[in-house]
Amino acid sequence: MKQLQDLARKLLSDGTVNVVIGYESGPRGIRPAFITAPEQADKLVFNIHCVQNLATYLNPRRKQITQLGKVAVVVKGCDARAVAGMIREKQVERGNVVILAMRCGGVLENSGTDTDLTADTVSVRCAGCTDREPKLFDHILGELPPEPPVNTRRTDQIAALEKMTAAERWNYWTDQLSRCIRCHACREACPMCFCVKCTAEKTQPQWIDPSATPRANRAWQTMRVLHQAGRCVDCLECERACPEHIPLGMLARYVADAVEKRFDYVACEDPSQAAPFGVFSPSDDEEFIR
Amino acid sequence: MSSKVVEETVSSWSPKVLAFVCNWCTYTGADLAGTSRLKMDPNVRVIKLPCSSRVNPLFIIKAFERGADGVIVSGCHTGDCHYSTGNFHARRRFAILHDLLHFMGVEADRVTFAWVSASEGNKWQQVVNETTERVKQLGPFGGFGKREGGGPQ
Amino acid sequence: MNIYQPHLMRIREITDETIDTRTLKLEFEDPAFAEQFQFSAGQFGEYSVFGEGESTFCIASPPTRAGYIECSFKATGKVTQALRRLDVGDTVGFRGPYGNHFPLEEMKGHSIVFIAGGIGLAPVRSVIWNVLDLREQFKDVTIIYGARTVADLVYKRELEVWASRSDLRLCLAVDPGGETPDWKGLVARIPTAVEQAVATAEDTFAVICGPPIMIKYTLPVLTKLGFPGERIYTTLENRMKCGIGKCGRCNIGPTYVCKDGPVFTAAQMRDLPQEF
Amino acid sequence: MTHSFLSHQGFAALVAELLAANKRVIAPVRAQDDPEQVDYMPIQKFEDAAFGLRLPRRSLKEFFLPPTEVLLHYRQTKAGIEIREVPTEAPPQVIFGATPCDAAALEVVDKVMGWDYRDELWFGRREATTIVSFLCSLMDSTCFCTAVGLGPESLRGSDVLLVPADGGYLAHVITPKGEALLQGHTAEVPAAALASAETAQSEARKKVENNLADIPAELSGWLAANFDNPLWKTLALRCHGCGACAAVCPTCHCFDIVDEHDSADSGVRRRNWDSCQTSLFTLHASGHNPRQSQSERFRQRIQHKFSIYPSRFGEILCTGCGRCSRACPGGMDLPNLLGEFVTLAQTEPEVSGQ
Repeated sequence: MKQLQDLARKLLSDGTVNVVIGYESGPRGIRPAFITAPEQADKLVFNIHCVQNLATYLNPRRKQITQLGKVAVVVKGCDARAVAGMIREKQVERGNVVILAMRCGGVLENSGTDTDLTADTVSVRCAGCTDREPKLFDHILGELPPEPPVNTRRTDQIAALEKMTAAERWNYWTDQLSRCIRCHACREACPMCFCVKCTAEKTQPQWIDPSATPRANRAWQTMRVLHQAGRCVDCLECERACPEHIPLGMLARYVADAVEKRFDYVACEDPSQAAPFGVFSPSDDEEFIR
Repeated sequence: MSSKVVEETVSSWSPKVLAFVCNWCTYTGADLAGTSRLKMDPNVRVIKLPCSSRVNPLFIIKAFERGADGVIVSGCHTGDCHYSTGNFHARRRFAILHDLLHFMGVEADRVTFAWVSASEGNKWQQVVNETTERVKQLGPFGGFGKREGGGPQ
Repeated sequence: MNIYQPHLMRIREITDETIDTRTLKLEFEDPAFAEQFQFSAGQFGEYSVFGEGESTFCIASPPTRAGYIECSFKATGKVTQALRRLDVGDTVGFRGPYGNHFPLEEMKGHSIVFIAGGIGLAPVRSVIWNVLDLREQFKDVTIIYGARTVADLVYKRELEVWASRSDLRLCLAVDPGGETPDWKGLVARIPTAVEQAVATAEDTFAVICGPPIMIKYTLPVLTKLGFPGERIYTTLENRMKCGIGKCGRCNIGPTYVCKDGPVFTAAQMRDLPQEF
Repeated sequence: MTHSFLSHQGFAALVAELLAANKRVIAPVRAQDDPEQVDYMPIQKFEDAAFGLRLPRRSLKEFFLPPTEVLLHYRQTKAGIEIREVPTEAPPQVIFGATPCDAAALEVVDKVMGWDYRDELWFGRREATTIVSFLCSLMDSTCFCTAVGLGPESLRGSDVLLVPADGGYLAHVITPKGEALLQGHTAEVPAAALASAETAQSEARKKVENNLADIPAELSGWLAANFDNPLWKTLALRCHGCGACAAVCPTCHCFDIVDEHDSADSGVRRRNWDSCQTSLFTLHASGHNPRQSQSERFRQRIQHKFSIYPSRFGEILCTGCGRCSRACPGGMDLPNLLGEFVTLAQTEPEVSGQ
């Protein structure tokens, strides 16, 4: 922690950056912090409650932040993949962001819960993490904590759905998606949703109806998840933002797994790796094509 | 989806299938099937596009929303694309769409992907007839068209 | 009938004003409603194309011409593009009239300077014809109207009518570079045209409407000429949905443009938060 | 207002009777996706309800202003357009276990819905609904109802308020609608009940009172006077602009009106929830947007609730339920922020609007 605070103080006082985006202790648990003065650097913390993916604040749609100037951002390995994704897709310039990567031993599913990391409380996204020691960074901080327990809730759920009939799966998603109110919070919170104009807002033609009807909800989520294929870093900001608590992370995980299985691609920390839909291989599997 | 609405399937219902085909191979192949007088189910409506890579997943969703019971997406065999690599890219997108539709509970037989070359009139006939037959088995697909009951409550 | 339900109107006449601006003349389908329908110059309505949505425009015709209303719009978004695809005899929806209006009663017995830029002439036109239809109740009438190019001037036939009338002064202007070889008006921007055409603010009201940038640079000219903020009227546009103070979209600070406006004095605008 | 006593059995019988008569009954129910959480939902039997467990995640708003509702149906015929109206009368429904903050919110929103033009769709549902609130004991550190002039025992917007007492509830019968509902189900108030209810009320109040001091009247003026304060630029930094706050807010009522096709020649016009937090909310067709960044959009939300609404309708557009702070993925905290504003308003009177 001290190491992080000292570094932030230094970066701010020598003018390397104008703002350090990190975590602080808020009135109700850990929240994102925007440190603009060296003397505020003591506020910075990092612990298992730091669930938020701060890379989302680098998204160029966030004009209130881009206008602050040059940014340093505290990331976990998983978040660093979002930064890499934004660099890969030319949303962020590598030279314009100072990446302060934290070695990570997993985070909680629900920030603010007074508990240790257990198989029940650790975030599902930490399962099988290969980025506990981040690879994309300007500064890497902390000691590598031990590997967290594995929360299998989501993989179990996906496996259970796979076992169902198509009709059962349809009904499951109808149930879940019928709650959607089309507020698009999932999109706004997502680090990788950076389109200047979202398909959902295109009106000529109106590809996706704007109302929260079952048909429009399904079209919207199908489209959103497809657009995130190969982009999604599984940070679950969409799920955290959803006021209706729809298990959006499950869709995202399923598609990410499909992309990995089919194209051997994982949204990784290497910005130079080509996005899976920008390239192809003549030997791509086509078992589903007649 | 559990759409075997018995009352509807018994008598008059006949599936609507929408086909998105590429201009260069499948459309010509379908033309060949026609001029060869091959017998095909009349349930398929064809929309011609420049290339199978023009097919946006939203086309397929929209087709279902507006009442299609099945969709065919067809283009040149890989390696034969008029634009060299269009269908290679399309194939990647279709693969993920195919997987996601499966996960979200759309029966695989609702969406048929097929490569049909200009000389494969017979294959087009097969694709049309088999798709129609499978969609007939599945029954009407109202799922994507459902309008009421959205939002919480 | 709920308050969001529109009245049906038929398109009786279509006039293309410029390459992308069109005027529709509309008549209510229900003769009983048409009979009792009243509005004042400056009010607006929600016009709808069924299946496409609603859009907010002012009523561009004067209340002194009963039996129909007109609206002028530029085809930019989903609804206006759809409106443009309609033909004479087609049906549109209309909710209104909503909002406040220009204080014609207060202006009676005084001179009025009308200043408009581009399609901003639409709401001003409603007042102009209202005043011209009651011409003897007003003193001098001056109309200063400009657009980027000659092709962008709207209501061209009416501009000719106004030019030929001896009971008003018409001053037309186009931006430098927008003139044609046979252009007889000024080649100047609106603030300059106002400086040239308006001699005095005495006993005079100003009605101004146009793009924000035009208003921004014209207001100081009017102030210099001696117009107090309370005698300069303009009409604001904000994105609206309901038009009746519910949907929360058109607020500028505590002001609901749909209810407190759309007509404001320059003095009122000065006191609003600068968020428009 | 009168008092009567509703025994536990009487309460269960009342609910069962309504359900048997096919009335729509809404109550807090354990959430399907998370049994720890509670949502207001229609119930099929008394046992479905989970009273007194937790503050429901969403407010009652959706039962009066649904996330999407049809305003009209249209059909294009050869002769022109045919419109089919939607009914403005709603089927009767009874809500049990409302929190006082959610009930009060409806009355707050009534003002804008009835201002000049009366929104019959809203009032149709309001009139068809009987609301039975419970004395609230579900507060957490995010709640601040007392700061906005309400409280766990607030009667506003409710037809009946039930306060736990030995063997049942002390019923504050507030409206004729409430009286009609309880008719035949209540008994005389036992002597001990009044006292124990009073204790429960004051104890409930103690649980929330210290979360945030009462919001003084001058806050509204201070906010208006500080519209251009540079402070706003930094307040919304962590805001995603996702609008989850507006979705869960019992008083956020902004909406959009859109048309949708059913077929080439028929369709519907709908009213959908909308939020001032999205950039599209104020975007003009010309491309001009009066609220360019999240800073301005967040300012609008706060101004609307604590300055605009008070200045137009005489009261704060917030009932202190704290849902926005709980739902916010960015950790924005309304009570915390309000506390800071109040301090500023009181320490910088020279820029205050008062």
